[in-house]
Amino acid sequence: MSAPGPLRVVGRSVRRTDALEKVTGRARYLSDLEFPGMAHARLLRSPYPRARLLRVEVARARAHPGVHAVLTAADLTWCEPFYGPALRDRPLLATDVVRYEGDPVVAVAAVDEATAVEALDLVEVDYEELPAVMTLEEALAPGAPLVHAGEPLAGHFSDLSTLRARPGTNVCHQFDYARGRGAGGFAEAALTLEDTYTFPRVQHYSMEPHGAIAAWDAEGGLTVWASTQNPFSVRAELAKMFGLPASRIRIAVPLLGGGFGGKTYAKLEPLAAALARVAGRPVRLQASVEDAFRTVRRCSSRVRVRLGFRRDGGLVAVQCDADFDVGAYADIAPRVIQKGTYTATGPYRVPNVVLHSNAVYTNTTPGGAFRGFGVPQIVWAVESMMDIAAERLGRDPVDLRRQNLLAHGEEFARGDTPVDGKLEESLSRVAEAIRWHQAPAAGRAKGVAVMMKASVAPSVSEAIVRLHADGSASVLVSTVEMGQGARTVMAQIAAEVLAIPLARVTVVPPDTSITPYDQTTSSSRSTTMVGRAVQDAAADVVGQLLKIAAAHLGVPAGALAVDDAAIVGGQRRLGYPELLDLHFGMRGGELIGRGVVAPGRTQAPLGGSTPFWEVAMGGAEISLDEETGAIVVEAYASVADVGRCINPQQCEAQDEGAVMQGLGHTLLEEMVYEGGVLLNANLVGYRVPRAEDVPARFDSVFVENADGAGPFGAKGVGEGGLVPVSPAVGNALARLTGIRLRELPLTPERVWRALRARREAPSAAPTTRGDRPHV
Amino acid sequence: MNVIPIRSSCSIRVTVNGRPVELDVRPEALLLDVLRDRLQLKGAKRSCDMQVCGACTVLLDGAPVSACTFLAVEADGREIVTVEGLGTEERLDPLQEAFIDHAAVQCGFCTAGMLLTAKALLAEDPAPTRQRVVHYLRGNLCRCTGYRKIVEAILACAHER
Amino acid sequence: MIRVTRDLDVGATPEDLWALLWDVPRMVGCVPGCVEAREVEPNRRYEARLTQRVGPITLSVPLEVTVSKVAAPSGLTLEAKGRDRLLGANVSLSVTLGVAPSDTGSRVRVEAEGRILGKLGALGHGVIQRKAEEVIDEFGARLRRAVER
Amino acid sequence: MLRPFALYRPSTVGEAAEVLVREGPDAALYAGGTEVLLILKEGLLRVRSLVDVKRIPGLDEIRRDDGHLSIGATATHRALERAPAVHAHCPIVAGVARHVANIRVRTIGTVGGNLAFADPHSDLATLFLAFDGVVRLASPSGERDLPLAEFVRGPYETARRDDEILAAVRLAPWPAGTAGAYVKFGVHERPTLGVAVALMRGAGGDAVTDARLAVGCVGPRPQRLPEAEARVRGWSLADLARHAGEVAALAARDVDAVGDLHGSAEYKREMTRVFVQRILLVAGARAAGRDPHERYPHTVIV
Repeated sequence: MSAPGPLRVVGRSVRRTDALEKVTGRARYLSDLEFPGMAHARLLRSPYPRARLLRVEVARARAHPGVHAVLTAADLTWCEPFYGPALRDRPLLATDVVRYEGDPVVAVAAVDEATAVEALDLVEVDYEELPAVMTLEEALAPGAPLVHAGEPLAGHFSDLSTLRARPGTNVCHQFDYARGRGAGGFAEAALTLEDTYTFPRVQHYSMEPHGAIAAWDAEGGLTVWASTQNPFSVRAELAKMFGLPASRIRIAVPLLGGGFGGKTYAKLEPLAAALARVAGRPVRLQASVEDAFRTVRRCSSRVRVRLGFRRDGGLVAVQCDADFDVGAYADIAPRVIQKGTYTATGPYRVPNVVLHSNAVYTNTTPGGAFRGFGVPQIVWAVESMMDIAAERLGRDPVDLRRQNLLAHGEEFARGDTPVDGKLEESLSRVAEAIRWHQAPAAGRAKGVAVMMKASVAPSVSEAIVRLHADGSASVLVSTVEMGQGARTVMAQIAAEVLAIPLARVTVVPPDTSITPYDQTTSSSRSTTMVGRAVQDAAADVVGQLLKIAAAHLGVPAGALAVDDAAIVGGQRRLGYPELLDLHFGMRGGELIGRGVVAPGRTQAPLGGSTPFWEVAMGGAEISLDEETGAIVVEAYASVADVGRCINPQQCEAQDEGAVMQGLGHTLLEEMVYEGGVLLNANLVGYRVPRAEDVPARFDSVFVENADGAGPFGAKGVGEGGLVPVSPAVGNALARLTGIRLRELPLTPERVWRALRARREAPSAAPTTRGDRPHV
Repeated sequence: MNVIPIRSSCSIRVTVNGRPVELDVRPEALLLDVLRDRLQLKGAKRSCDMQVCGACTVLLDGAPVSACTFLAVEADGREIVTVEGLGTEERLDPLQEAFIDHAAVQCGFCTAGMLLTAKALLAEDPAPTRQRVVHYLRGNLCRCTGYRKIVEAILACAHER
Repeated sequence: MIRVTRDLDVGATPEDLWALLWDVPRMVGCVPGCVEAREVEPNRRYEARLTQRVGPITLSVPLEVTVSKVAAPSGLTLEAKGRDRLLGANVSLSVTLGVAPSDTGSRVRVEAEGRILGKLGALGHGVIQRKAEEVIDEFGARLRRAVER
Repeated sequence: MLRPFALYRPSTVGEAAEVLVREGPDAALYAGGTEVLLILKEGLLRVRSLVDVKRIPGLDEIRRDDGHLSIGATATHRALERAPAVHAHCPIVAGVARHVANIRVRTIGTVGGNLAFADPHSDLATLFLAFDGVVRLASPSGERDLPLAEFVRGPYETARRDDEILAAVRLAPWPAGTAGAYVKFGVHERPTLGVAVALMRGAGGDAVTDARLAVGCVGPRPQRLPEAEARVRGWSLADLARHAGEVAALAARDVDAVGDLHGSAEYKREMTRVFVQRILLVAGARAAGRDPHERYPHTVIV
């Protein structure tokens, strides 16, 4: 039920509710929290990519003054020391084998960090190095060493309980989807293109690394303050590991210093909890940036795609075979390979489809969720090949895309949500914003790319709104604030529906013992799913107010209306405090409204229908220094179909941040492994975008047709903008030079090698994969 | 010769956000840890820990330094300004105001460093060009905003001077 | 990963050279930075300490050396492994010496492959390859001096 | 997080040397600390004492001294950027100082620390080679001067003896009419390459009488390229404009390139060719009184 008349708060770029505390330095993050008697923890990590643990000697460390706990796997007999949302394949501490450089072996908690480091110096570990698999090629080679032997325990996601590993191989999950005549569709194709594109290992680099503080109470209950994006998933994990009812575990989440998917699902929380139990006091386990490089990364990939076109340019068949390198532990990668591959056909109408993807273990940092969740890896291939097809068919790349776009309301896949946006409007807006129809200046070229992504489903979001006696309101939701501005958006929605000033709405920080269930703050879903729950909860309160007023005034509720913190009917106007006073017979009491959004399971291929389709389109104009291979993105246009911006300025900030993070893996970022070891686990060797990398001209455009399932017609934004960047830049490079690169990032050296290869063998295929040059 | 023996402390007097402070610190104590753990000034943050990201920036006699790689003893007799010293909630510094108005703040972990670095820049050059701002921010990373709104917020303060 | 291959001509017959290779004290003198070395199991296992300075950083590693392949007098392969506890650097090296007769005596092919794990390996990445080349060149020079004296 | 150490603050070279000799590898020199504190934090270096030379009077002075520009070892990059003597005698040094690392490192990082740490990616070491830089080492037994090229032996290795501290670096300002330029290129935090060039010209004459060409970051240490320099001698500016490519090819041939995260050896060698040519043309244009402002991506031209 949306308030009648023009919107007062929704749709306006109001100030962030957490702005003041952040600009004054008062904002508190996990790393800022301290508790009396709190110990500090450090980890000893494996220097080898794969080795057998022969001996772990901790006696001297335990005896070191100021040490409260020293843990090895042998000390964890009192709990179930394995975790992982899809497969519980990750040990708290290495048992008999270490599976990647950085795999935790010993954990120490001491009076302070210095003492913890001194204690770790006293630990002696003997390893017997074993042959490791560092790449997809090595991991998938017949007879390759197995990163995991034996059956892992299933995780806690019902849709992944039927994980389909390939026994005796490093494949821990497979996903398949087909429709129409599958590969048979290529028989109708006048043009068939096939190619393989790879995506590098990249790092989230939330500026605040992972961290957790755990404390057990006298009754055996556990509280964990954690820098996490889904407190309820962490709670479920800890409940299983420590054999506790969920009600005895409290996960409290302060502000996050960034997340980007890297802080989804349990990371350091289980180890902090184990240390706190043994140390008998609160323990803070705070990762460094270098630790974060050895905690999680984006799943890298090798994606083989076949596109079949009719002579008139219509897509008739798409085949995709994607291998995702998920590192040493599965984390949520089994879902990533599903989500990423499922929309391999992007926003296009394709009758015949056959998709397959593998989650492949390697002896590297585990791959988990990262903004885009598998879609960037696939779209880099598909949208590059759409441009190649346009060239072969003699068609304009934008026009070829327009021809194949699904229409508003059309079915994407049987059982899933129909397309909920006007895709051709987004395409024409991006063409207009990048001035597609104007010839680029000399030495420049333009490229476009489009993407469509499903949000997680099924999923559940609940909200509680408490209207207090003075007419102010508290909103209780478990949405985590990690910079995306969710708390402000929830306040705006509640203020709009309750018709009270924004300043009188408080959004309570996420705490599983107080705020109701929400599955996760990721997948661009919070505004839509949690926002609707808040809208419903607020409407529930308004319904109660109308009932109270109706009874008091003796008129039907329908004859009454909400207006500026009061219910009005005819000449009478009853303010909320007055209404509560009437209802409770005293000044006090509160009205509690509840909202639950839980669409549940459907026939959709991934088990639930996406609540909304995130659609984003990008246009890049580049120049190139041919002698050095350095690409400059001179202009970038990003279009997102958001339905409605609840807070336009924050949508812009999200979109600009997404594009710049996309520019990172497009031009600059790569985790470099050599000899099984990560060479650049720090910001000197790993280059993230700086202010100087921002395109001179940068347009963020929003398509707002209020056609979303979210409150006031909103949909999700925040991941989409990142996805089209690499194919758009890759397409612009191809149009400028004829060079088609299939590896990211497009570093100056890589582009230089391709230009040189073409100069030396102009007749050969436009590009050569070549070996893996230095970054 | 002035010596501070290993594992012993020496007393330093520092003006922090306008207030004189006297502390006993060990030679190896880093300024960032002294500010955060001893003075409870949690505004400066530890991120890269290698002088690259700027999240730990504080002003030393008006000039930006990386508190994560700066010995606390070196602050003796000098003036430190942290983000907590920029303005108060009632009276914000124009830069703080501009960062809010331009949505130049998202997760907030880089914000203290950005504000203090911008403060030093505007003290040096009240009306810098966009290119000057971008160069001055070479050592201040942000992963959320994509920088545009940060640069615009700083430029907005420049024109007002 | 460090890979260094060098060929050097030595004015001594393969047989004489072969004798030197097994004379542990004289061999130790040829390996720059190799200090204590002692035989644990004749012709099979040795222990040695390798110390190298990379600028201000001193790497000092107790190595367990095993002779993994022997084909008198044409070649042998040494595998060495050890850990510098202070730097947290795990070092693994394999050195293959191929000896062939040549008109001036014998030609020795030195093939070294190694890896330094831990911070030093990562941060010192480009530097260590060049350092290893210098060490192997110095080893060749000392070997020639030791033989031709 | 640093492991404990003692902090010595000598006020004379003698006092400093006394600690350095006594403690040997257990002591490290310290000024700005922008590099030594990092390797201490990484655990690559463990010392029981740091010797802070910032209290030795006169070590931070930047002044002209018998025809040379003397830059004190504890002068910060920021001071270098602003010092009147630098602007007067070697203005390009002030320009390059402005692009070292970032504003925070420039605030406390010192010239002496930069040179003594001998990181192969140092801009200043490369530029100072083109000024025939000489380092002055002070010890209890007196001072000795050493050409910078001999002082920097290899990556992170210098010719400093245990009882010596780097007191100053002395540059020979280029003669009037010299056209100079510096370029640094690279995507990463540290540059992939740095090139300094100087073209000396006779009084009023058009011909290039002498040249200096130094390349850094590409190999284990910055190096002058004498053959490439010799090639330019005697050329007119027109010759230079036409044949700069030949000099660049010579430079690419002679440079000692090592592959690392900043680029493969092969790429660094080619980038040496590209940027030596580009910076020669910039210097040539400046010699002809023009102020070219070509801009290239990820490139700084001073």
